Amino acid sequence: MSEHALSDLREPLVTEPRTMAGITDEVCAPMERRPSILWTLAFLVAVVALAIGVWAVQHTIRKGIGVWGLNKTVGWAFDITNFVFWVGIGHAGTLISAILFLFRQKWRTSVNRAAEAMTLFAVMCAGLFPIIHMGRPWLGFWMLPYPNTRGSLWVNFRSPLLWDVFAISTYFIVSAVFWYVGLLPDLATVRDRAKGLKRRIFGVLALGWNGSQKTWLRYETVYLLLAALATPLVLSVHTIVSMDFATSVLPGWHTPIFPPYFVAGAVFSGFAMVLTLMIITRKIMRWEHLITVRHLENMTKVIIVTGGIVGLAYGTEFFMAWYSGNMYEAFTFKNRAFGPYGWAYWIMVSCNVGVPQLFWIKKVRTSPWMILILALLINVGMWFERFVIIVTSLHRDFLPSSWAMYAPTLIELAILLGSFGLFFTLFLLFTRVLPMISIAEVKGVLGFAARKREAAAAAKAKAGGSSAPGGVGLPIAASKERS
Amino acid sequence: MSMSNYPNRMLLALAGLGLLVTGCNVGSQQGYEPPQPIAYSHAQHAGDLQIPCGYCHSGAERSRHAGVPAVSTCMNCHTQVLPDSPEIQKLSRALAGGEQVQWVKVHRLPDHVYFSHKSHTLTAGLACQTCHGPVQQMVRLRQANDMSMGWCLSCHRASAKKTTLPTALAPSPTDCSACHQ
Amino acid sequence: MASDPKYWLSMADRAGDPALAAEASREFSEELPVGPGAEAGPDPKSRRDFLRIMGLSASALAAASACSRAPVRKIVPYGEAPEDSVPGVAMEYASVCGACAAGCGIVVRTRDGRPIKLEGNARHPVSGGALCALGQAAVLGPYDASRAPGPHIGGAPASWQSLDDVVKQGLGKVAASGQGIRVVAPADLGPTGEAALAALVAKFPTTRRVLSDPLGLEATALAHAQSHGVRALPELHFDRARVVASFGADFLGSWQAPPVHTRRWSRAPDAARPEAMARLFVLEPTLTLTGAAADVRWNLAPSDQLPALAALARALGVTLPREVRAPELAPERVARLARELGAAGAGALVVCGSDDVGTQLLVAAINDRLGAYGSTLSLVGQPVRPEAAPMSSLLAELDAGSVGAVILLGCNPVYDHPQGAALAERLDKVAVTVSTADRLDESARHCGHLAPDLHFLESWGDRRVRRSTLGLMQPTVAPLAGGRAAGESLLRWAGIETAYRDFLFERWRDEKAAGMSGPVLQAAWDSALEDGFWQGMEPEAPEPAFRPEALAAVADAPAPGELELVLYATVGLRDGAMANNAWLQELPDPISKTTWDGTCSLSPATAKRLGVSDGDLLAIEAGGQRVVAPAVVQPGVHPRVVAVALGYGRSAAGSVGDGIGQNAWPLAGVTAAGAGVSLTRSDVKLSRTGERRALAQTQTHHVMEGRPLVLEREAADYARSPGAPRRHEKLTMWKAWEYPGHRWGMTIDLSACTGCASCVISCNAENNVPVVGRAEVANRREMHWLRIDRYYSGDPAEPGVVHQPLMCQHCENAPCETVCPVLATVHSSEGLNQQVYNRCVGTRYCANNCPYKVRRFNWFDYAHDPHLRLALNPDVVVRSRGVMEKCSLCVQRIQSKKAAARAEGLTVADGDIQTACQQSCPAQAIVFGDLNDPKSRVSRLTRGDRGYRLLEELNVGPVVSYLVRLKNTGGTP
Amino acid sequence: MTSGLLVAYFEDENGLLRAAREARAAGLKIHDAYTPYAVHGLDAAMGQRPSRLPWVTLLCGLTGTLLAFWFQRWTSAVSWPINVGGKPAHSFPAFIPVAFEFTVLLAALGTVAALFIRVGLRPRVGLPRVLPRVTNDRFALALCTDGEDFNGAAAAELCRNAGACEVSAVEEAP
Repeated sequence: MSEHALSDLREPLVTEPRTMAGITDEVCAPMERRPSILWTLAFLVAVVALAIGVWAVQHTIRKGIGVWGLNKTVGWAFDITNFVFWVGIGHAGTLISAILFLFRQKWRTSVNRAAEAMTLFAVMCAGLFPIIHMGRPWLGFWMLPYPNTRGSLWVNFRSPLLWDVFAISTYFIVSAVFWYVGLLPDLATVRDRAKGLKRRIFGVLALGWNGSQKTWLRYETVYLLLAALATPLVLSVHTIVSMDFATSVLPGWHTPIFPPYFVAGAVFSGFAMVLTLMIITRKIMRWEHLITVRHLENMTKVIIVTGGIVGLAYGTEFFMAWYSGNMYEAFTFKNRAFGPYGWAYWIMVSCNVGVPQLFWIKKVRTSPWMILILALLINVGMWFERFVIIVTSLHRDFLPSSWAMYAPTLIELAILLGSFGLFFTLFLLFTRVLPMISIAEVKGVLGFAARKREAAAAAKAKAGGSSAPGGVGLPIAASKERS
Repeated sequence: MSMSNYPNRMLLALAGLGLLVTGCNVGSQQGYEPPQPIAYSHAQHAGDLQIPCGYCHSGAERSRHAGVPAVSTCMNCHTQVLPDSPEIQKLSRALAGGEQVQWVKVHRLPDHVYFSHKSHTLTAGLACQTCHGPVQQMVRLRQANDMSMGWCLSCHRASAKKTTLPTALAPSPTDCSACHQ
Repeated sequence: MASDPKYWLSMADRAGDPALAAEASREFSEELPVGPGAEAGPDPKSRRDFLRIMGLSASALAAASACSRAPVRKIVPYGEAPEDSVPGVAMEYASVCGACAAGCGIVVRTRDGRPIKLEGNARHPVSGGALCALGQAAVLGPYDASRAPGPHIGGAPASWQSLDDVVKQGLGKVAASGQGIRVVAPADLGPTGEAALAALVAKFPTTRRVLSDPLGLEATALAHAQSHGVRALPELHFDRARVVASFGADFLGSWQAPPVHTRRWSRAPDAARPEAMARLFVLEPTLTLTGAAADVRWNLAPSDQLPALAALARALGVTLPREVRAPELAPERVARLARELGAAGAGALVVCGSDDVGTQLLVAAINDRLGAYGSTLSLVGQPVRPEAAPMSSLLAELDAGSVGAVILLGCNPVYDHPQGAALAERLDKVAVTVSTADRLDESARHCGHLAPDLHFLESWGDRRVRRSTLGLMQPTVAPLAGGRAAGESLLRWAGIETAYRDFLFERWRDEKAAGMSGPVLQAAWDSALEDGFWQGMEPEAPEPAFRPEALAAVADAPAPGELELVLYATVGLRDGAMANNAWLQELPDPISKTTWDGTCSLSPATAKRLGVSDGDLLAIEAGGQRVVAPAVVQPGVHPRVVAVALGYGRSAAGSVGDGIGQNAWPLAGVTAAGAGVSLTRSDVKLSRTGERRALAQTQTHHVMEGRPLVLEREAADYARSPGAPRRHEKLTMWKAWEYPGHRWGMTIDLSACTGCASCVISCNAENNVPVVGRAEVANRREMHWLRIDRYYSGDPAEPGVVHQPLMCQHCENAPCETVCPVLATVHSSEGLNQQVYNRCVGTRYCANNCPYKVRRFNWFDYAHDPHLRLALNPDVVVRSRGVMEKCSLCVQRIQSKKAAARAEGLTVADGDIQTACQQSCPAQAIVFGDLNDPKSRVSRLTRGDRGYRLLEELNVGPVVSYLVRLKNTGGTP
Repeated sequence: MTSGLLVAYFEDENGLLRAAREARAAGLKIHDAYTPYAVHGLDAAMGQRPSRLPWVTLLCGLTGTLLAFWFQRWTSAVSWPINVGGKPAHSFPAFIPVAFEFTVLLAALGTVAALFIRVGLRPRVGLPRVLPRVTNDRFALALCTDGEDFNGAAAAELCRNAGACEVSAVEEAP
């Protein structure tokens, strides 16, 4: 990847002049200063939410799944809704890292680390639900195909739930490895700044990284390979999650459109979550020059596209329900929109199809506050999408005699809250203990930014204007001589 | 510090995996030989004296349960034989309404397993020793086999392969519901 | 309050007893103690418990804890082994069901001395193997912990000896003073019970009998006393009837002997010759099982019953001595009834559930006119019911002070008589009062002494179902509470010291086996006990003649009210005597699908007019009494009718039945003559209380939404073109698995099924299905493996009703199996969908993916009451929390029959294996067998013209087939 | 191992790149370079060959695929064939997802493991030798000093000309 890959038409990604040491200082600063009041407050809230969730989970395990609002007809509701929601959130991170890396989208550099961390934490939250939703979670290890004295009784490789076990754990492991490999140079940077115990800890974590070019060469290769592996993995994971539903016989679940629909939805919700986190982070950390409006804007464009796919999928489902002539299917969709859970359906449609359309307006997609609000709405909408798919398909299926209603209990709400608590606790800890932005990668794009600024300044000087650092956007062919 | 850490770590990981793999067999009761309230010797009764198993365990060919003999069954002989032995005295006391004899159960299948002695003895014609080991040599009863599901299945699978009987009559099903019902 | 979770989630919650809590908290509860293998002291802290406490911590921990040894268990041997009982082998005893007066023959299956299952005795000449839900549920009776532990004198426990002394002395004193002794008893105590009572009467001549008849069934017998000179209930031969008209008699559900009627009415044989199918007209005020089974069903207000019958009688040519007002029932309906009944002649049968003697007289006149006596109904050979005074006369006597002693013999009038409260007040003042209730029930609490009766499974007894047929009741378990047979108590008080068994034997010997002795007598007795009945010669007498002058007693009908009250016996509880039975409380009402509550049904039109919806608490006022019950908006209720369920609102039934709903008997009317009670009245007021109590219903959507679930065809159409229902072309990319041995399958004849729910209880008993309680049913978490779907069609005012029993369909391509990650549900080599509870981790995906929604999840550790645990079937594992369960097609029965056949070197023959639901079905709608055997019944029915599979288009390949319901409406309703 | 190294430090990547190219042109043996981020073009400047790690990925991935398919087939159709929902014992299409996931898992883990082994990255308690500031804002070029005709002064001069801000000798390679 050499420099000429970067078009001169592009705007620099670091909008203020910074030295390399400056970048290091800046990114490492949150790890080295005392936590701010805002952080402490946020952390307290997150930990309290987590504690409530932990209590609710132990209550569930002690008493039985009966403390939830499920019944003989609706066997999954909040549990799997939350699972799919969090897996979806977990998609943007690796996607930003891997796919954008493959597509040479350099703007990913300042957001990929946090997005990957977000992925890991979201997958942790997601992984929690399949475990606690089991009637006997302490026997969950029976899902692993290990030799045993039962003859050996293996597992059912035809079950989408087993695919999930493999998909989610592989996704988590590969994402974690990808993230960790990406962290290595920065861990070494931190190690070399730190003192005492911290230096020793980071010394272990950095695995002896010394910036050797021999290492860098292979490291870059491996990073590319990991990105290439992670990309289909991201797509496969939500494909498999969608098969939990698509391979069933239930009207509303049994549909081949689910894999692309779910992947698009996952990217959609994941980007919304990344945006949410990034906008808050850049504000709190004062990193507006590192996470620029351009980053945000690019992400809103991804949201417009994926939101469009999701909207198309909604429409297609309805069309197929009508076109197939299957009365069960037709009823399910009529019931979805106009049945007792119609309100959830319309929340889903307005948040997921309506809201993203506002991003067509430049003013909206360049206003961080507007983006934040809309991104939150999209996350709400995507949660409801999973709720609608799961609950409205189950609660009225083939035999009207078994039709039933579902309402969550406080315990279920507490577990949902707890999953957010877990997510934010981890994320807030992450902002304190690890470099949130890839120092090495940002340094890599720094030179380009500096040259752009210099060239711009030179052009301005030639034109007799005064130079302004950070002035951007002029397409000037001149670049520094290199030979 | 150096590569020398690797083997250790590998060993640890392997040990962990091994524990997981063998985990369920660790709970097996194979070799269980608890002390019993009466010093009863199968070696003497079933071995030396050659009393047939069914004399005492009369349910073995009639019922799910082989059963433990009623105290009166022991006394069929022991009113004559060694009536004054302190061990036999325990039986007489129990029969007279005193303290009950509480044998310690040796062979225990979990409750979710349906096992019928009759099907294995009367119908399949297996000797008691096939599962219970050489009881006639045991002074104190010991569980000879691990009695795990895999152990049951090994026999069921083998005999299912050998049979020439029509399927409906074939013994030793490997269906789940043969034992879990 | 009834709205509280009345049944408990865990024993600990209920009792607060740590020992019970430990018991209840064990996963996969220990097996029942078994004979000599009885295990002492199960370790309360089992490995599973440990694991569960440790909860989430994953596999390493689980593996580590698996290292721990299982707890030590002890075996206590018998001292002396009991004769002829082999531990682990079921024993079966023939006996007579005592759950109601019908006296059906039963077979009691016991394991290690405990009754665990009641089944109909197929050899019984009257019931022929039929047994209703109550009978099935009665197996819990001996284990009911709410029964009195022994006799009480003045409210304090006492010995039988002292009780007998006190009672004898008391009665003697009363008799000596010339005061009356009144024995309140149901109409039929069985010949030996009657003899014991006669002995008491002989000893104390001032003794008279008072009738306890809470459901007013005696009216029919009283009418026949007047019209035919025989105080008896005619035997009803529905099997011989071509056209049946029922005026408010729920003969398939709750009237007289429902399983017997169901067996005789069953459409299973009819459907084979649809061109000659019988037709059932039902005219009733509220929708009942019989109405649901009707070919033609019309609403009829209670006040219109007599006018309608009178109009019918006139149309058939009966001369009525008195004018009866014209009915509201449309004249063309009357004309059609008259035409069709008249055409059927002796093949016609009219039955009526009225408690009014005049109405029953009209029915007798119509049947006589049709020539039905001797054909479809018969008085010859029916046991004559004893003379007894109505309850109102007892109250008058008590007021007059002419009665010095009251014995309540197997009845509970304080609860189930409209004047129960008045009676209670007066009983308190009577010198000697004794109850033979098995517990301190509502009436016993107002009696000085309690001489608790035995449960019928613990007791000797007999029941005469026909004069020629004597059912013999024998004990199948040693008395578990401190009771004594009521008949024995009567004997003691009469000064006879004979044991009840000997008394019974001697009477039987003298009457039935006269002239026998020695081994012949013994053999005859043994054989009678083995059969469960003694069959004598059928009497060859002509039917008694109808006396037209009896019709003079027919009065004019009461004026119709603005709103009319109907009190009805429910299919599950009937008179409420078994209200402490959790299975029956949790049994969904076959029509309204409500559980654990006595409801008040209104027609949709009336509900709309009054602004009432399901679950609104309504105050029903009549005769100065007020009862509050939750509303059920019920299609098929006459728009002027409020129908309130009886049998609820027990206050002294026991821990299960107390406080469930409200007692509606106080609303009933009292009649001076006849049955003494009027369960319908025209002066009822209804108001909303403004409160609500959510119903615990097992079904809340009542129409099929145009889906082809229950297929129905008109019999005449079907006879013309008996084509199969649409069948689907099947395409598959797989090579199908082969089932070389057996391939089990089932058919359910929807023509025959009446929805009586006997199968549901039978399944509960056979498969240890837990009771979950009201709150959990309201959460839609009932655990029944077999449910009966009920759908309405057509006009909600007079709807069509269909029932569809639904259990696991054991699909060939089972969608549940594919999705289970741990292979906890897989297919057997005999085509069964197996659920391995101990392998299940509880993802519930299988239940979600089941198109039939027949899988049931253990949301909690549904506790089995420690006493009721004794009734568990030891061949079926008790499921713990967190696992899925479902119908296994009674795999334990399949396995045991196969094992038995194999032990003999045979294979099972068609019909050898009967599933619990099939065995219990009074209508014989369910057939189970081997689909690989082309000659088996199940194969022939599956392949037959009427066979279809539910949701066949999904290609899941159920092995359960339904047979199209044939209906013989004769065109326009 | 080398007996000693001459290390030149640079403030930006351009100096490093120039020095590397010129050192190679001058026939000097480059031990290694140390940079705070991946400097593009440095591999060419130093004459490094492309890594062969993609082959490891391919190998591990293929192993994963085959292993997963074989294992699923063996457990489902050989070790204990059970009729699950009427599907054939060897339900090939249903085995694809797990095989895919396992492929990715083995490929990813194998590649990273290979990288760590190849470049000697491993957890260590002590701290590694790291040239000052190369993980922050300086670039270093290390030249081998053990060549027969190695001229330390000339090499240092070459580096200074290319823009080195500091040149020093170290005893042992990091």
